[in-house]
Amino acid sequence: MKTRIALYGALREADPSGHVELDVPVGCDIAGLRRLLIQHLQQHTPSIGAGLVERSAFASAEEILHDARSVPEGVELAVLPPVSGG
Amino acid sequence: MKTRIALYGALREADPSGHVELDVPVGCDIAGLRRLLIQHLQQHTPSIGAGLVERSAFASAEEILHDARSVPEGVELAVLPPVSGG
Amino acid sequence: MDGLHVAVVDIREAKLDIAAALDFVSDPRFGGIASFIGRVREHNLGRIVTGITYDLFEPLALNTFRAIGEKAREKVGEPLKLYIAHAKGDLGIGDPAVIVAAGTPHRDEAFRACRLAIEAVKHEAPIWKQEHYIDGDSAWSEGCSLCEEQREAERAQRHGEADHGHVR
Amino acid sequence: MDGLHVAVVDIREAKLDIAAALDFVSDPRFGGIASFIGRVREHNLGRIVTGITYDLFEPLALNTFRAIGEKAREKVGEPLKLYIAHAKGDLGIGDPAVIVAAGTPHRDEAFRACRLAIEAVKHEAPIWKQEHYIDGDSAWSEGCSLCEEQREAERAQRHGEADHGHVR
Repeated sequence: MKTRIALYGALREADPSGHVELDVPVGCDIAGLRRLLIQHLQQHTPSIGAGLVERSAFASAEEILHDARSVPEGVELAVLPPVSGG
Repeated sequence: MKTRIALYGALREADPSGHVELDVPVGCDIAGLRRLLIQHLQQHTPSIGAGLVERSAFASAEEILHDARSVPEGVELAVLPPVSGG
Repeated sequence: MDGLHVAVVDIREAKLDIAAALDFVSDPRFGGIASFIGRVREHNLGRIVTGITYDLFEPLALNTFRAIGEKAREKVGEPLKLYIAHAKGDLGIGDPAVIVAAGTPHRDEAFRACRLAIEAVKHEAPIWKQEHYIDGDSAWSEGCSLCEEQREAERAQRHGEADHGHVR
Repeated sequence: MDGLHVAVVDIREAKLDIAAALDFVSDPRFGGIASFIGRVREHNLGRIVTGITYDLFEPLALNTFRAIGEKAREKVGEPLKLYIAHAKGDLGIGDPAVIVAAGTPHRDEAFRACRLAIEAVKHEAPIWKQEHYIDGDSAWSEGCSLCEEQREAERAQRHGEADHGHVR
């Protein structure tokens, strides 16, 4: 399935559109999604290191999704680099 | 010497004028002044207990005067009951 | 001390002004501004309060506020701007009685300076509060002695109570 | 939660409003109001800053602010009013980036709620800061990971540093 991931903070530089779209196998968990995003960026935006994605969280509009969670179907997700508000 | 003492807080009730004037022997210290004030109030305003004066501090406009200090000459002092600002 | 503003404000002339306090402690170097406003509330110790009269020994209160500023600078370091103002006279419910604001580069120093200053205003400045109750009665609040011999004992007791409070 | 106001404010539409925050947390029951304003400052880590762009994932930021409100109520108890607002977009030096205000009957609870809330906003909310420097360069700030596996390690390290800081 296609999963759309909105980009924030330093990860916005991965795509000027503000999001990427990944092909995600059914049943894939967030840890798998993280690996897919790292591969995608290695191909398309090698300037963004894997370390940044490893320190980033995935989230829906409601909550952070931890590594063991399944990627929800038909929901736009967001990838959140380390935060620095205030 | 005559020493004028301004009254604050609950001690204002000791005299509607807002101050008392005591006859203080030369060389008297603040501890002595405290005893004189307690005597004065026992005569003039017995409703104010000695305990309140014992918990009160004496001060000039610049600083608190502790018990061992001499009563300064020609300076109006203030007697400060326990404070409750803010 | 530069960067320190202290005031006693007669309620008949003006109200305490939080916007002025925040302006005073602002600075391009500062990322953190912590402030505290103490207001007259409608209950105390189970009684309905209709107002509070604040009595101050003004020259010593201002001297005390300045000394608090010096102590805050010693504890949190430079740069720091600090504003301390206390109202005087007859206040109604909701009226601000005291304002403290502190500006510093980072937030931890601002919080520490603000807290230290309000605690010292409450425990060390010559200020007295007379509460007026709905039944027409009035009472001067019990407070902290400024008499050195009494203070140590009272301070020890106060800290003891605070500790118990935290453990609950 | 009643008594909680959370907002993300686009700088193109409005500035953060401290007066509105203080109004919101005021209440006849409350004697203490503690507030914090975080402002853009002109230096960071030795570089001259000309402005900051704040990026937020808004729906989750608002959810996080609400969760912070619940946590504050759990920690300091009732009654409490809490206001949390963060700016979004391109801010200049001195512009307020975040405002937190807490109102409670007594001052200790107000300070604790305010401090707890600003720490949580800084460490837990999906907000990113891009600093712009006088030489034309820009950089996204290093921050706190929201990824659970990373967080524990980073939090332990942060606390270690804070402890050292206090000992100095």
